[in-house]
Amino acid sequence: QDKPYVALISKGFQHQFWQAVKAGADKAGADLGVNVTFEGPDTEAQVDRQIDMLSAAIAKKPAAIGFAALDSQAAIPLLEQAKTAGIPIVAFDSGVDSDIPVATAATDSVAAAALAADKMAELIGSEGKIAVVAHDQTSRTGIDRRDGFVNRIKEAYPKIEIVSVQYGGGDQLQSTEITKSILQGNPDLKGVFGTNEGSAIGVVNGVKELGSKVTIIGFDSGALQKQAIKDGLMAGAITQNPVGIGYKTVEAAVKASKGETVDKKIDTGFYWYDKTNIDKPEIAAVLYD
Amino acid sequence: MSDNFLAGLIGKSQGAGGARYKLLAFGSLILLFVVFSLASPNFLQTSNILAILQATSVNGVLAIAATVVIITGGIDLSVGTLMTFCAVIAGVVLTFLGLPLPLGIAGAILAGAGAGFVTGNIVARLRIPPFIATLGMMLILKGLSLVISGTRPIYFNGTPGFTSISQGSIVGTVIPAVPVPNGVLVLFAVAIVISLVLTRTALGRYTFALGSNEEAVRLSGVNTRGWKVAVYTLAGAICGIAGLLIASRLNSAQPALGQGYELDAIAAVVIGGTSLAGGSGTILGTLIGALIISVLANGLRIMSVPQEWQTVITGTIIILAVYIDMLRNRNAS
Amino acid sequence: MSDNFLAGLIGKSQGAGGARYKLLAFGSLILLFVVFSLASPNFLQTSNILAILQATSVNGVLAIAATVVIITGGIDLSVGTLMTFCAVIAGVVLTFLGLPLPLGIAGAILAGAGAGFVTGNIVARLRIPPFIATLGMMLILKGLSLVISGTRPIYFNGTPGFTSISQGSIVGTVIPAVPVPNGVLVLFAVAIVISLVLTRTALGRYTFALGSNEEAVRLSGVNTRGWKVAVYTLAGAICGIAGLLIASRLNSAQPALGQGYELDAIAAVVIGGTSLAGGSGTILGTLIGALIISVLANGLRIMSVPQEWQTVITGTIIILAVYIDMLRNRNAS
Amino acid sequence: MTDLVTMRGIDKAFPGVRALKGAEFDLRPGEVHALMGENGAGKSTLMKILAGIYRQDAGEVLVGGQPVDLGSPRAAIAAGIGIIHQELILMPHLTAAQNILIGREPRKAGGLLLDEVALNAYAADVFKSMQLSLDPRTLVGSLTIARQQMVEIAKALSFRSRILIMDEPTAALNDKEVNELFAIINRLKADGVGIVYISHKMDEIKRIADRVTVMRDGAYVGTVDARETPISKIISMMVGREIDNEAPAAPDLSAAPVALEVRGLTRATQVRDVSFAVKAGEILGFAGLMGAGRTEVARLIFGADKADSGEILLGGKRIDVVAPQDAVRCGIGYLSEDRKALGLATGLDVRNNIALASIPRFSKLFGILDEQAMHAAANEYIEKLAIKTPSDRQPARLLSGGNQQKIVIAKWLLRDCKVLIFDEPTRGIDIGAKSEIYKLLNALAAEGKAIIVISSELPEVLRLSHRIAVMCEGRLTGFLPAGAPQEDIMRLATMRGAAA
Ligand SMILES: Nc1ncnc2c1ncn2[C@@H]1O[C@H](COP(=O)(O)OP(=O)(O)OP(=O)(O)O)[C@@H](O)[C@H]1O
Ligand SMILES: Nc1ncnc2c1ncn2[C@@H]1O[C@H](COP(=O)(O)OP(=O)(O)OP(=O)(O)O)[C@@H](O)[C@H]1O
Ligand SMILES: [Mg+2]
Ligand SMILES: [Mg+2]
Repeated sequence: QDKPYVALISKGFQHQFWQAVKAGADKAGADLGVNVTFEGPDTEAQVDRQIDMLSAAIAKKPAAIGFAALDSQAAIPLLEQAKTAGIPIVAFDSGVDSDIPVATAATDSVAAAALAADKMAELIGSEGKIAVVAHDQTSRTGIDRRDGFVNRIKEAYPKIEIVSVQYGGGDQLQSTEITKSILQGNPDLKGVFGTNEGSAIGVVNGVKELGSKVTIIGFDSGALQKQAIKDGLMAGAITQNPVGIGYKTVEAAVKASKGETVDKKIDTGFYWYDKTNIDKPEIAAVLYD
Repeated sequence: MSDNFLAGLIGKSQGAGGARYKLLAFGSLILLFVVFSLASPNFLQTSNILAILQATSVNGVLAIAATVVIITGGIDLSVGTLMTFCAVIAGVVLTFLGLPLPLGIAGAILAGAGAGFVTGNIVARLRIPPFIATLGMMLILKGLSLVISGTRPIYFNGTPGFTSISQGSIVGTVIPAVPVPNGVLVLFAVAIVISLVLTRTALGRYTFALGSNEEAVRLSGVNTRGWKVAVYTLAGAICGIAGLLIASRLNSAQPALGQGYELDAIAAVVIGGTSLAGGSGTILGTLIGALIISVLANGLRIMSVPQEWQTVITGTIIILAVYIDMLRNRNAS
Repeated sequence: MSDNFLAGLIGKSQGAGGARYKLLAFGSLILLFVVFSLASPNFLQTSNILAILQATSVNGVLAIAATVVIITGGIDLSVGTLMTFCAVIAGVVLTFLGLPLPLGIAGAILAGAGAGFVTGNIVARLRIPPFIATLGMMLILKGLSLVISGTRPIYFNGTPGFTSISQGSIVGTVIPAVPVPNGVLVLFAVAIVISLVLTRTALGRYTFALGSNEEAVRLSGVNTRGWKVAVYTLAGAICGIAGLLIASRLNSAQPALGQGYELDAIAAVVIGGTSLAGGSGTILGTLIGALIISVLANGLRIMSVPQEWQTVITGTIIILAVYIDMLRNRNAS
Repeated sequence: MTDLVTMRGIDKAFPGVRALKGAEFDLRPGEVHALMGENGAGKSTLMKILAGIYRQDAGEVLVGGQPVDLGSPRAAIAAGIGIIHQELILMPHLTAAQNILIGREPRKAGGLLLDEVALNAYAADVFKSMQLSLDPRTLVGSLTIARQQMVEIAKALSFRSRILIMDEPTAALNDKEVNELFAIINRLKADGVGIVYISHKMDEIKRIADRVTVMRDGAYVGTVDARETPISKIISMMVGREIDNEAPAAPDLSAAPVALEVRGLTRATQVRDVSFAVKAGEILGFAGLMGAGRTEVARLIFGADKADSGEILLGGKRIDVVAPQDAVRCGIGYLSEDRKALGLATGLDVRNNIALASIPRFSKLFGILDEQAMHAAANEYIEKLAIKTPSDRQPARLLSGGNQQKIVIAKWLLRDCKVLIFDEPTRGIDIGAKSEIYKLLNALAAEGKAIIVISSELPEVLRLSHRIAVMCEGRLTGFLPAGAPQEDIMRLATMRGAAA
């Protein structure tokens, strides 16, 4: 009952990525002897729902709060309120435009997506048409992964043409239909990048149903994606370290609540994985089902 | 008699007098086909037409479930999450318990019927307005799907035949040129069966009667509560079929999916000419409504229209589609 | 009459008559307060109560807009994305064009009224069913918000007073102990004004009359189309206010937000005792409905219930809340 | 003096129906001009054209000698034409006063706000002038159909039109209210208002009308002087034949078994301790003033409402009726007095409305319906009751009022009940069909069915009943034999606060 307690407000909770973050956070909670709660809105568009969650979290007077901001500015008044109440904030997944958070544990999404672009270019021979099935048009990760990928292609690979960027909301079925339509409209397509787990699975599904041969690059992890890579349907994917994000967020939060100093920036890293390295222990450790 | 069935399938079934078959939005569907065919050479290809049909299968089946409820004058917001719930139950039966495929199929459909039975009782016996009852069920089923699955997808890798429920093609083995996916066959089978139920059986008759004037039906000595429960149970069972289709298509039960699907389903119903006030409606209309939604999405994507404009255009065309066909019908009569 | 029979059952109050105020779900709201207060000491604190009210402000205003339309027997699915559209217009006026605050406020409300005017004409003149008309508008406005904003949030950092529309506290400057946010005052102001409009003005009278029996109104020589357009225009203007509230709260216009909010708004209306069949309803009921939704969300969060269970419990309580108050009303009469 | 209204060569077709074929009509100031014809003859359609609700396909309408285009209800109102609709068209969620003044609400605060006080005062005035005691603030949806009819009349009067159309205004009214309405009509006449009066009640025509125009099958038959023309002549103009309306002699029921017995039936103040018995083969008439509680007794027997106390015995055995389905299963049928709200499923076609209470009979394996048999059954009654419809697939809502009433009667005739309760069965039904229905009821009684007829038309109660029960304020105040004088009935019907 009297265990200190850390509230994590994430960007979502139903998706595998966030469940992996939660798993890491829970593990840290168990290791460090704190209770952890984890909450997030249904979609990454619901900025105000997240604000309401943050507000309820502050009312509970936790030892510290971990916060993955859907918008870099919208929550600032509440963060100030938390600061006044003496609740330290640790930002995770993406930062906020404020120096209130004592630390930020995040992946560099732009760099991660640029790596996906390089891999794509390598696999299709640096020329031809490709498409992007993104998960979101307006969320931070959606924008960063799309732009990281698209800009890298534009800068470094002039012979590659991105014919279509469409958004499936991370919904597997919708992403499937989008992929099929793009393939129908562009029979000579050479590659598709799916920007998160749901999108990537949708791309794999759509390609499989149409029986096309295109190079697929995914993002994040999950059982179907791992299977698709093993089966050779997907060339490879970028994974972050969600378990690490969750763990390090809670770790930093606990430290901050005790008044200890923490690193301002915690880079949790990202990795390329494909058939060749998927079973290596250092990769297997950052993958999740 | 077959005349009556046809009326049910195509016309504003009850009371249209068999003479005038007013098909809301059918003309618009044709128009969309023509426009997209001209706009992109890739649109009118067998593989794309099959893709459109495949894309219609899940929403089409959900829309059929919604149609039945809407004809009684109700509304069903829970079709999307009930679909997911049924997919999860199939996952529990097949993957967690490792039971054979037919039991998984039965499990999903029974789970749907069971949930529909609960909803029906909330509506008919507790007399909660259908909007609230199904909103509540929507949330309950959404939560339960996450709880039961442990907030993670359940995969069907251990059940080899499972993906062919939707993705296989019985037709393709006979006529290789037209590999119509099984999911599409399921959609048509459900459409025909439910059309027959609506036009030829006592359940169907009471469905329309309840939507027309429930009190008059009650005062005719009909057990209106019982029949209403039956209608919701039927709708639930149909959602179970949708759950199997989507799970088979994704080879997994995705517990987070489903919310939001009810809007597409109800939209298909209303575009198809069924009135939300109840008492009228056809399954064929609903199919056409569902097709319009898929054709629009597919065509705009094929043309690589930027997505924000896709949304604007879709909204406009939905309104226009209904308007054009209202004009057509008005002139015809 | 069966209509009226039903009315008796679900305790439809009659705004225009003002005779019996059977308030659906009021008892349940009290009950929820008691339960959560006992469950967590953090619940019944001034700051948390203010947070609940603040959380209600946007949905409450949207629900008021939805109420007006629903009383006419229509439905408005576009309230959520119209809110966003208005927020974006405020962003265009204040941030892109750099005009002063009052113009931004006027711009948002006018944009809302304009969109409502368009919807009203689609419904009343083209005679498209409200469900389709507002579904179409929902998509159109969603797309336009993204197009106009360039799919990026618009921040209001250049307009210093903007955040205080919702976040500031005029009350707090007078009574520092109870810093009721201005957004809550706006909600109450809108509620009072619209309540008066509904009960005291011709527009209100026709709103109820249209929902009760549109044909009767038309046969009495009333310009039903014109009044219907007026109702939708009013609802649109109210959405404009909601747009200002949410933009001020987030200090930004978030163009992707909005879809899905219509369901919460309509749910608040129906929980508040307004019938989707039209002809009856009260703003007070809608406020209570919106509060029930916020209190539930807040209370369950405060109790740290796992999120998937929150969903299940919310669904159950929504059904129970309506049921309990139906029982209460039945016993009372 | 120019005619107020002249209608010439009016044609109007609906899909599948030619409702009017060269119909003619004219109306003079200060007269009551009755429009007569069988159910479906086109009376309401012709008047809806005059009220701007429909537009004629051919023909012209002159108001005050000038050709006019009555393209909308608004235009008709502006031309001084008011109408009392046959099917009540009111807003149930609004109060009586709000209904009456819809579109013409008194305002205050410079037109910004509604003046509810003035509104209610105005309506109260109208009610007072009609001798009607009704709180203007009552919700219309909570009123009985008779009172709703009075509101509809009040609304039409409040327009102070020069031309007033009354489409079966007395169908739901009792004698007292009819008298009050006639007093109003006489006052309006004196003011020079022209009144079109549609009714199937012959005695009313004699009492109030100056001229009579008869229509048949949408066509004009002729116009005659109301006072000088014998009723039989008018009837034969309407139906093209003579009607025999002789009541058969009451049968001897001394040996017949009791079919239905009711003991101590009570519900709040509406029904107080009502006990009676009906024998097999008997027609028991129920008389009483408006609100006497007859409908409520029927609803309690049928399980449509819940009784506070009392028991119901069928064939000597106590039955437990909690819902209409229980009553129907036991063989009790109830024809409700409000066909639009409680009788007809307006969205369904004629066939399904007639079959609505008998669906199980037509269900075969898996609940599949035998449409052929339903079609045959529907057609049998379409013929027997002369229901005017293009086919049994016509949506019920498109039929004329009287024909809709015949459909709900057919529904219960088809159901083959042991006990039939008919509440205002001939409301809106033409004289020819009425006598057919009387014959049918007599035949059913002769087959051994027990029949209860509730009617506000005394002649009907007297013509049909073997025995008459009278109610007042929820109590049964007495029984009278067939052929009892009207005065006796009225005495029992006004016996306040007394037990039987
Ligand atoms: N909207 C409509 N659509 C189709 N047919 C109609 C419509 N309105 C009326 N009819 C038909 O027109 C004919 C005339 O109907 P009308 O209502 O004028 O009869 P009526 O003389 O008033 O009969 P009643 O005495 O039963 O009221 C009937 O056969 C009726 O079925
Ligand atoms: N829906 C209702 N709401 C309120 N009071 C009602 C309602 N229906 C009936 N009553 C009241 O119940 C009592 C009995 O009415 P009931 O309709 O049974 O009388 P009735 O003899 O059939 O008269 P009527 O000729 O009006 O049909 C009356 O006092 C009436 O005012
Ligand atoms: Mg008529
Ligand atoms: Mg009665």
